[in-house]
Amino acid sequence: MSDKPKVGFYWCASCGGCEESIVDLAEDILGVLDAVDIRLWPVAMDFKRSDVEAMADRELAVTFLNGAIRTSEQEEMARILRRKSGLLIAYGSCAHLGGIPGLANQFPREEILRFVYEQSPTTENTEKIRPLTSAEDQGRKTTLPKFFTMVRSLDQIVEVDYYLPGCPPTPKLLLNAVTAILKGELPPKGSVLAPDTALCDECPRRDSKPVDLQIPEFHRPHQVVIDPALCILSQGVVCMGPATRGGCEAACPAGNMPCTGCSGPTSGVADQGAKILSCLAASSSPKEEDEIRRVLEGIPDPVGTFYRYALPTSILRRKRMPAETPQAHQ
Amino acid sequence: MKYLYYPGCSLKSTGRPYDESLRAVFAALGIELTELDDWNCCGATAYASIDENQAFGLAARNLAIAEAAVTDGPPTIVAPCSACFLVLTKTQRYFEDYDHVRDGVTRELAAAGLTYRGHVKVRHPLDILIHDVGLPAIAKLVQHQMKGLHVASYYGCQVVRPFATFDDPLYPTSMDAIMRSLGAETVDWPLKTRCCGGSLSGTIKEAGLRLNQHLLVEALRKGSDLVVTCCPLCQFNLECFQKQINKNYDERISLPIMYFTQLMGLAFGIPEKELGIRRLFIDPLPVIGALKGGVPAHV
Amino acid sequence: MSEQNGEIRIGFYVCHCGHNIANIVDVAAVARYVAGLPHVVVSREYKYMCSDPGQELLRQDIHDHRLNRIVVASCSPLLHEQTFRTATAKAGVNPFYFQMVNIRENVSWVHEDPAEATLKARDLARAAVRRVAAHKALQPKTVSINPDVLVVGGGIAGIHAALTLANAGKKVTLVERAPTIGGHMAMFDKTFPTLDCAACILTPKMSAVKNHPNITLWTYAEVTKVDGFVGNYTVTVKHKPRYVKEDLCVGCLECIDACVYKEAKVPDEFNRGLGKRKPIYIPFPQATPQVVLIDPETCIAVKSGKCKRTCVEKCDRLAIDLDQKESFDEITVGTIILATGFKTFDPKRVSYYGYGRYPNVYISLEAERLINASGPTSGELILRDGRRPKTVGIVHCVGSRDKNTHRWCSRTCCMYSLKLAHLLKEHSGAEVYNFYIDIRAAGKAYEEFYDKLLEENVHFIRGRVAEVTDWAVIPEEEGKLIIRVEDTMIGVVRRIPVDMVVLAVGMEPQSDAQEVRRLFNISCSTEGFFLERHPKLAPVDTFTDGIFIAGACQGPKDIPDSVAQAGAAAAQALMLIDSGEIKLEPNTAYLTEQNCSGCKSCINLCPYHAISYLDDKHRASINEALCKGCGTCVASCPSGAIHQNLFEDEEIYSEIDGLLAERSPESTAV
Amino acid sequence: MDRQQTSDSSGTWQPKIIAFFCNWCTYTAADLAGVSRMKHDSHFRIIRVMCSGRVDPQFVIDAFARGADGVLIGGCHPGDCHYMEGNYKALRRFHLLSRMLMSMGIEQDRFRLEWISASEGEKVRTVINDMVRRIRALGPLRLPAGLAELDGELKTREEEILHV
Amino acid sequence: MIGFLSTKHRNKNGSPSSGRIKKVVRRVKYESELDLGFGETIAERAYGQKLLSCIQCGTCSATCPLSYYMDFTPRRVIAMVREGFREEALNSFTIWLCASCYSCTVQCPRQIHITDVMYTLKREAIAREMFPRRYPIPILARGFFDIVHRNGRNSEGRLLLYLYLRTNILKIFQNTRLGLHLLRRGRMSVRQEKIHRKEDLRSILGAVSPTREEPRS
Repeated sequence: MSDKPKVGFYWCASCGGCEESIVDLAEDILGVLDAVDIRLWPVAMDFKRSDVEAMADRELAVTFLNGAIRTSEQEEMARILRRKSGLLIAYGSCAHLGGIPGLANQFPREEILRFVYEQSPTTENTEKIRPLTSAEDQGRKTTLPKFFTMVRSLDQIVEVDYYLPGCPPTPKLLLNAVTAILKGELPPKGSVLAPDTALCDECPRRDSKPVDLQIPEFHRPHQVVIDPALCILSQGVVCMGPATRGGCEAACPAGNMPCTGCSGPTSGVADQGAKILSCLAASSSPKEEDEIRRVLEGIPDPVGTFYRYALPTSILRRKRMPAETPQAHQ
Repeated sequence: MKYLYYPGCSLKSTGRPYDESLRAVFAALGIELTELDDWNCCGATAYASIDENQAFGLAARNLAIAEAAVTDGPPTIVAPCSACFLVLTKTQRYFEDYDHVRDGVTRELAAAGLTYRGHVKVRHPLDILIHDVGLPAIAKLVQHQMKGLHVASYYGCQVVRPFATFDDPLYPTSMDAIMRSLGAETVDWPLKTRCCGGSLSGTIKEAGLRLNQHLLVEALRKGSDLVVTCCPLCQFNLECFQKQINKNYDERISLPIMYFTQLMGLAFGIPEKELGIRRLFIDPLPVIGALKGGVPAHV
Repeated sequence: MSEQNGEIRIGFYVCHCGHNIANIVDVAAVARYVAGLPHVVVSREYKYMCSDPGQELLRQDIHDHRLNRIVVASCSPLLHEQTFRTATAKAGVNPFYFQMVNIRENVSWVHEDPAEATLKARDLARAAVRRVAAHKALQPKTVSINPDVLVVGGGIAGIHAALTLANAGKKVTLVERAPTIGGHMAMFDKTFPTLDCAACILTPKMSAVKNHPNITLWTYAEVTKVDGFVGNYTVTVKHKPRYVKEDLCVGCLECIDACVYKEAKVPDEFNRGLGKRKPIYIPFPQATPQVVLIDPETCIAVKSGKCKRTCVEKCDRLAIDLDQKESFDEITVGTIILATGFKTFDPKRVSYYGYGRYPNVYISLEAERLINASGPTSGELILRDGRRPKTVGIVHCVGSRDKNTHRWCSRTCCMYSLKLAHLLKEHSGAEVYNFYIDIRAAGKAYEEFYDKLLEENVHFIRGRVAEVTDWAVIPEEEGKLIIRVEDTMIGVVRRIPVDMVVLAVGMEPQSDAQEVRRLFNISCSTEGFFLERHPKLAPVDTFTDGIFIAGACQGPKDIPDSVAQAGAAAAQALMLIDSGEIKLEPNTAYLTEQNCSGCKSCINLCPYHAISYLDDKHRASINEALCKGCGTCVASCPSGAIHQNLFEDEEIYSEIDGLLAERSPESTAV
Repeated sequence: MDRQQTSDSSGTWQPKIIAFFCNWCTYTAADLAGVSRMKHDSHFRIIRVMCSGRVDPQFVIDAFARGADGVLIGGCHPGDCHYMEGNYKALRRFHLLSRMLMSMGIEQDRFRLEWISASEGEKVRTVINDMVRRIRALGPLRLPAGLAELDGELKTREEEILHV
Repeated sequence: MIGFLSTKHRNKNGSPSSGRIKKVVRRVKYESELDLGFGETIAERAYGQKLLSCIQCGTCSATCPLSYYMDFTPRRVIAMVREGFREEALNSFTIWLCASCYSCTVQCPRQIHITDVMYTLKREAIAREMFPRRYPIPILARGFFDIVHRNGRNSEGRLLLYLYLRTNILKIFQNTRLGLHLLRRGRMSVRQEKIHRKEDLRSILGAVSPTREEPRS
């Protein structure tokens, strides 16, 4: 048996992009593979839950877990892996902040199920059949994991040692993390393994941003042709850059798209959405009440825009739905 | 311009000339008046002395009907009779200002299957003419300039009080302005809004007649050829008791009292039949017709 | 909470404020409750915390219990925060380790239910206790005071303030909007109750201003811009064109005779339009400065250029300059005194008194001019229609004590009406009627003056006049003005025919008071007069340090009161100047550079340009000297890199949390 | 008992409103209301800030999340700001934030911005009474409680999970 | 005081102390005779407490076109109400002379709704039947009330008829000429104006809460 540190990769509610990002290490991955002993990677190899349960506590030196927690099965795996891992790393926006799946926190559980099983354009389900949550067949009982009412980030379930931000994290960040782990040069527990300054710091367009910026109108990316050289915000297009942690080398602005905030806030900010909202509203120019209303209508969906990745970890976490709380669990 | 029209009881009887002339003049100005469907008595002042809650309920029925009648924009009722104008305005105001009035009225209307949300504007013809139509538009229609005619505008009390929305509560000028735009000269007199005693002429005669006499005498003293008014009770009162006043107080008063809309109509060249001139006790045509450029008596 | 403070030991004190707080709030319960909160070492109640023993108690506890945080629950911080900070500092604890809880203005004075009030006091206390734990030690910022003073307004108040300061050796700039100083007082004939002539006592003071080496007098000028802060104001003043060179004109007035207008045609302002002047004129004989001016509206030369310009020819000092343009001056001062005065109520607003309709209805100021020897009629009481009145009615409270116009009592009308009654009777021997609601003669020798008037057999009819008309009912009333009033003493309505009506109009704020207020960044009361910092204890201070108010701009006042206030305002300014410097709240914003991403969002938000962008470092930088501490940039910084002393996020969060935190079970016992 | 379930002596639910008042206008007005003994509803708590421009949207959200039933911001009238334009920034933030809050299920009446000048003690009274009335009508917001209830869906005891 | 306030032996202009010397009367009012809550009740029923802020300036009396005929000027009535002289206030002619011209209301420097106060006093008096028998105004009001109640609209002709029948039959003959004039000119009809949906009125008036003008016991 090798004495290389044992590593696990696991996914919960995620799109698979994070798994891709590991492969994105390209040839560097070989170095990594030499250095570590991958013991768990469901997306690449076949593992059973029992295998994991069979592991000794903290047997895995590090587990990179991506994806948000949306079902009881994911919750359970998170808890098991916490127990089995020395370091548990929330990998990517979903595990870190709740991510895109977290936007589901704007809707009642029932509404989501109804849409998925009955109403979505690609669904043909006139009898409105829903999967049974448990079924008996020849005495054998099979059950489906419970579908939670609320999407949660990993650290809302178990203690997390480090966070790798990004949707997905850039190879560079991953590599830095792995090297740091191997060298044992880790920052204090709970840190986000990325710079603690906002995106603008590394944005190629930074210098084009005027110091006296006043935003007269807001546009959505598809409504305008974005000048590739100029600060995107200065063109009236909402860019989350100022309120989003850097480390991605401003990949999106570099690709002529506004930052959408996937790396979450810097350490000094509790609520990414609230801060960018505060900043943009203050920096817009209208003074007269109706004019203010009109200009700010240019941001039609504040929640979807400002909390695209961080709704479950924002201060409010989830839309208030008095009718449905307290929820009768299945 | 389109408005709902609330004539009120008086304009159906003693005030008929007001009703006729107002409709004629507004039509000439291209204003469309739709009589409020199945309107009921506003409750007037007497009613409030018996039971105010009922008075409000009664008046509010009209407001509710008006609100239901108009779908586009806030409904506007034109109420020419001073008493109606006051009572409807008061009901509207108190509905807004006092919870117990709002609740009471809402409950009472509900009993009749009616609802009122408080959106109706109650306005007086003078208000419409000054602010919506405008003096230039009025002047444009004038065919017979009322040159040299000395007119005393008498507003009475309840048009401008207590809710003076469109004019000064004690020294209003809107009617004077309209009269001047007909070419007439207006006399500046201090009694424009002093009570005519009309509400007492049937009850406490002495008091009523005195107030009446004071107005007529002062109007003449200031050199008026005739008095125009915008209140059916005032018109009736000032006109019908002149004989009695002459008898009781040894005066020799014979002063034409007409509705301001009648004089407007004559100036516009509307046939006097449509203006109810003949319904007046003291025929104003001689004094008007006598004037150069005035209306020939035969019209 | 910040560790470097070591162990946190909080002392809590709840004040009874006599009965003011203790009557509603169960102070004992509050003290008991707070004693159970984390870090609280001492929790006491005391009758008057602001008293010496109260402060001594604080000092003693700090010493005995090694307290390093203090919370006092009493009145508004706007009143006593300073007091307790000083006390805290005296005991050797940084004054900003103090937090105040307002349970008087915000609780006991506005709530009636003792249980609810106590609950609220408790919540507020808990919040303050949590907050103070997060406080940091700070050093107050001190700024030096520029000794020069600006006085705005050249009425009696402005004049007195300017002279007081100048005589104390301070440099004063007096700015007056009109072409001359003197204000309303210069229009008066005599002054109550002593009946000495206004001009005789005012004009010496006016020339003293003109000639004082320490006073720069700028008339026909207006303040257009005010920048800076206490001790260091920069003020821009606009000089309106007089079309006459002030330094050259000696006031010989020959130009006026030379004007192509042989007759004076223009209604003159000083005599309220009762007299006439020419386009080139001097407001009144004793005008200060003695300089003529040209009214561009009526001067043919200025308007059309087509004029023989006889005035220009006549002036051998070449003082007349028809092409004069407005000019600007910028001065720096440390303190500012506003004495912008009042406006008389316009009686056209109360149509029933017939002002403007009946020529013989006058307002009090017009009456003053009519009986003034230097007035348009040289003191002869001749009415607009040329008649001399045999009966005069003086109507009190016009535009005062009336919710339809102004609710307040103008304080001066009673007395000046009595004065006018006396003078009118004296001048014309007319019967004089006073129509009053109440006679307010509360002042030194005022009541005695009222007595004198009664003795002189002036009629005093208690009743508010309902209308003034020309409506004659009986022959005796023909051609007269009829005053309808209830003689409330007798209980009968009377019609009183008079030849002349004088409306005792009240005092209201200047029509541009709101703009002036914004210009100097102070507040107005509901009535629109300038708002003092405290109605009793700081009557001439404003909420903006270094700006003081005096005279009728603060509320209706007579001459003695205005002069007294002017003196007080001058003293306040002197206090600042002679102390040399002033401590400012250290509530400034600061930046933690390592968190700044250089996103520039904050730069443009600062109205004082205190934030700049360092191109080399690609970081923002805050100049704390320029920062006034509003905190707008703090709330905006999307990286949380900007913080505010005294209002740190952490401090406010702990306040919020403290207010909303679960209440301990024993609290429900209340 | 929920941390924000305030109840009065009679035990019925009472709203809790957090009021951020600017030092120069609204806080002074509140003092004036006190000096003039203008009695009004007690179910609000004032936090003094120098300017309405200092009110970080995070404070507002945090107050709701910690159990406030309503949040009121009080500042100087437009044009009167002691710091020239702080209140305009507050106004713009308010509009965007209240839209955000509404789509997060927090009713409009629970978040309010009012201009109250130093002299408008009376307005303090009317605004507060009105706001309390509206929020009483809406009932408790119960944000912390609601979230706590949702956590009921989680497994916390490990033996439920580990079949070992 | 009682004697002083009685409306007997009073000359037209209502000033009590004119004419021949009257027999001496003892005037005193004991607090126990007063209804001290009266002021607040009326204030509350007449829209707001403003009534209590009266400063007795007499503007209402002076502007009132009918004060000449009143036994007590409006100002004094307000003072009586404020101080609880209920009997005197309700017995006073003043409230019946008020023609609702609202001059007092718009000019009152304390913005007291004096006309509303007068209405309130009238209702109070009617509820207590505290007005002279056959006194026209309450009867006219009552008649008007009944007619409108029945038909939803008023007909002046019938109303006058109603009034004269109940007060002074002779007046009918005094005024017949006037009536005929009006008839001839089509300005009066004895035909009763009616509305169609009379049931509306019945339900509305039926739903009116027990009127707040019940005499206070």
